[in-house]
Amino acid sequence: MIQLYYFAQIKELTQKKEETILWSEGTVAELIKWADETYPGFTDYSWQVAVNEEYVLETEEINPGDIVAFIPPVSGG
Amino acid sequence: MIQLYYFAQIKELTQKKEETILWSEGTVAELIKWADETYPGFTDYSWQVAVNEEYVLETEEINPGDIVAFIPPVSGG
Amino acid sequence: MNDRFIQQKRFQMLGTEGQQRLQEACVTIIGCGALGSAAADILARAGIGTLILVDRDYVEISNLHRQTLYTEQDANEMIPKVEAAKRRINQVNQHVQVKTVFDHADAELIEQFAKRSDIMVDGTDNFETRLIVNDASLKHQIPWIYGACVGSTSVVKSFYSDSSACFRCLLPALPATNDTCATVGVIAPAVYMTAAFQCAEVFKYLCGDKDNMKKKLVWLDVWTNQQHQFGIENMKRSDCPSCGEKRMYPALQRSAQTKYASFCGRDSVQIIPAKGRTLTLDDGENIAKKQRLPSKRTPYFVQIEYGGSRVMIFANGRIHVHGIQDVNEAKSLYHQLFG
Amino acid sequence: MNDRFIQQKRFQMLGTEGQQRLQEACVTIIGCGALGSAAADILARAGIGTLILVDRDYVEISNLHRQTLYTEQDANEMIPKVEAAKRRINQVNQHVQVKTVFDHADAELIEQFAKRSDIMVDGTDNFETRLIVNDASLKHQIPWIYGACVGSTSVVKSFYSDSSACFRCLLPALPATNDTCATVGVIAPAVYMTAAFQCAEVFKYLCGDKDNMKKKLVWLDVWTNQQHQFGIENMKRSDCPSCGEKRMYPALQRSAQTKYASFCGRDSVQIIPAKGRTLTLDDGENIAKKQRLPSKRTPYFVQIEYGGSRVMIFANGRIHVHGIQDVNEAKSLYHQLFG
Repeated sequence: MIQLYYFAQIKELTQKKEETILWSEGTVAELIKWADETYPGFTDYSWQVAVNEEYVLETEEINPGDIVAFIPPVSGG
Repeated sequence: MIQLYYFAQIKELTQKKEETILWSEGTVAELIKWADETYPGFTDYSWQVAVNEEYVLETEEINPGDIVAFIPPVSGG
Repeated sequence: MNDRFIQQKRFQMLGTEGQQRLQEACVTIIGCGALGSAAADILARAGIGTLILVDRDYVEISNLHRQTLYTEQDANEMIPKVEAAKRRINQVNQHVQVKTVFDHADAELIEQFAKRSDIMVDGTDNFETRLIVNDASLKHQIPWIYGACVGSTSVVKSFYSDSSACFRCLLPALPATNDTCATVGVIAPAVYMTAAFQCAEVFKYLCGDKDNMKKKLVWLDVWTNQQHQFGIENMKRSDCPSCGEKRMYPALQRSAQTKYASFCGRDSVQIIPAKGRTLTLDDGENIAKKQRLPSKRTPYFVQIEYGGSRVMIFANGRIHVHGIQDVNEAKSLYHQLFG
Repeated sequence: MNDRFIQQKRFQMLGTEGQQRLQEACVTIIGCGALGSAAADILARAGIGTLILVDRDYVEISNLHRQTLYTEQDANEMIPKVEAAKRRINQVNQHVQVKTVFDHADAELIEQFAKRSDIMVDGTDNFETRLIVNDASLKHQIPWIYGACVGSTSVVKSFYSDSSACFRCLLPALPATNDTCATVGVIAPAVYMTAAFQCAEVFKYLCGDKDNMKKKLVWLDVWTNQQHQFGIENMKRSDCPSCGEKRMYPALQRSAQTKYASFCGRDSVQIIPAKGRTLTLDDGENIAKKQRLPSKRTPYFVQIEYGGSRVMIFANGRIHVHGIQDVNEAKSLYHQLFG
């Protein structure tokens, strides 16, 4: 199991703030693939991925128990 | 073992931000007694006690593994 | 004028309806120092309908580094803060009704504001006034937003529900001494941070979004990057005389408050601390030491030199301030030194 | 004047020496909108010696709810923001040297500021300018403080070290679209919060306290009370063309930037997005839908009506804005709509 958090616009797309999903092993890229299948349009958005409060690249491994957040970059000012 | 955090003025009295101490069982009141013996003048200061990010009364039990913070109330404005 | 608030209304938690509620609201800001002036700036710009501003002080040059509404001219002319605030506010939003009260915020006044306002914002610099605000809030069933800052630290908590611990539950006894802006200083980022948290709470309350109001106390140090949120539910005391089963609202009782009296013709003011607060000679000496103020101690009193005045703390806790005639000046000095 | 900064100097991490350093410092603020004006207010009050303010816009009435330096009169008279800012700053602290640059902050200008300043504060509203600031900062070895806010969210990160990931590492490709203040709004508390974080970073840097500068990206939502600090070390890319082994500083190359050209006598401006940014017809349609703006789509373009102008996005990413002659107005509109 891993815990997913959706921030800002992504939360509106998924219609939820967080969820827990089954996960045995895989990279961030594989999770993104899952997300895009589950929530069509997911990859049309721009976001960064944090695993356990560290931003990571798509090659990073995600392990059961990890907390993953999708965080859109913020440009306003 | 419990982890202690000292905030603001208390940090200046103890000369440290945090420390780990041995702890098997006891209440907040007993921890305060230990602190006053270890750091003379400790109880001359005003502070509130949080255990695991919840403020508690002196009757609260502290268990091994708990995180305890001493936080002075803030009045400025 | 029609799209003045367009970008605020676009924020979905506020919207057009929220904007309407802000415009119909009356908010009292108690104290127009650092927090009060930053909050007044935000709330006036946001389009709050009526602001009641209460403060007893004049603008001074040493305020300017952290008190956003005021200018050098205000300080040079020694304008009362509430008047300088009103002038600036009406330059940024002429539609805000600003009511100014140039006076010490005592229990009687604060009860009046509680009756007239939708919510009160804490811009005070001392615990005693906050206990009055707390009691008035509970008695008249309107929320208040505690905010405080010192050094680089911000603390904020909304108090809006009978069922949760109140400010007195957290602070059943007034600390004899504590760090104040006069003892350990304060930087403007901590002020703006605190006021920003407070005003967001005001928006949430007025928009009817109580769910998102702060149930926890936020503690944030902008210098060291420590961010905490402390729960307070365990602190609820059923015997609390403010929010418990038998309510006395002790801070609203005249006898409980700090008393000030000027000695006519003697250029000095006597202060008797609020009930429940005990200042010892040791406390007096510690404060002088911390602030590196010249002081001397006898068995009967501690004398501290501060800003051109001599402050004498007597063994029974009574205080005399020499070199000041004006009671309001003495009140400011007292809270600067002793919090 | 001698104790104007007394309470700031009392703050032990700053002190008399820190105050001296603030007074000797030159800080550039890029963009004087919401973040820039709050930061300028704090920094001027704190006694920064020289402030360079860069902005290409005029004060508008819809700015006032979140842009602290400006008044209704500034909006009525359509004063350039940098001039209105300077006027107010010198009312709150006449000793600040304010240099105003009423222009679009392009690579050439930003490099000049990087050479002249001790640190740069991000008050921009778009990623493209931030990538320029990032490259200028790395090339000229001075830090910059990223700050951004939208809705009730604040994001802040100091970039000051070659060894850490840079802004381009975090954002190797410009997002085609993202939420902006024009799409989802913004509330003033998020602005003040962000600027407060940014200015505290400036103080730390100028006081020589690099240890306490933010190594993590702070993400805080003042409405929902979410507070996060995200590490960025894993994002360092050795092949980053800005901070990697082979540095090109791509954003400083003229060809990389968004290009604007007005069509003489035709009351319209052409915009070619920055290299690395691709706007599709779908993007255009989504933006219109999100903001509930009237729009129509053909196989060749999407046309959006926005603020009295018609904005046409063509299939090759080129944009025409009709109903505007002034290139700077078109730049503002472009960043409002597309971030």
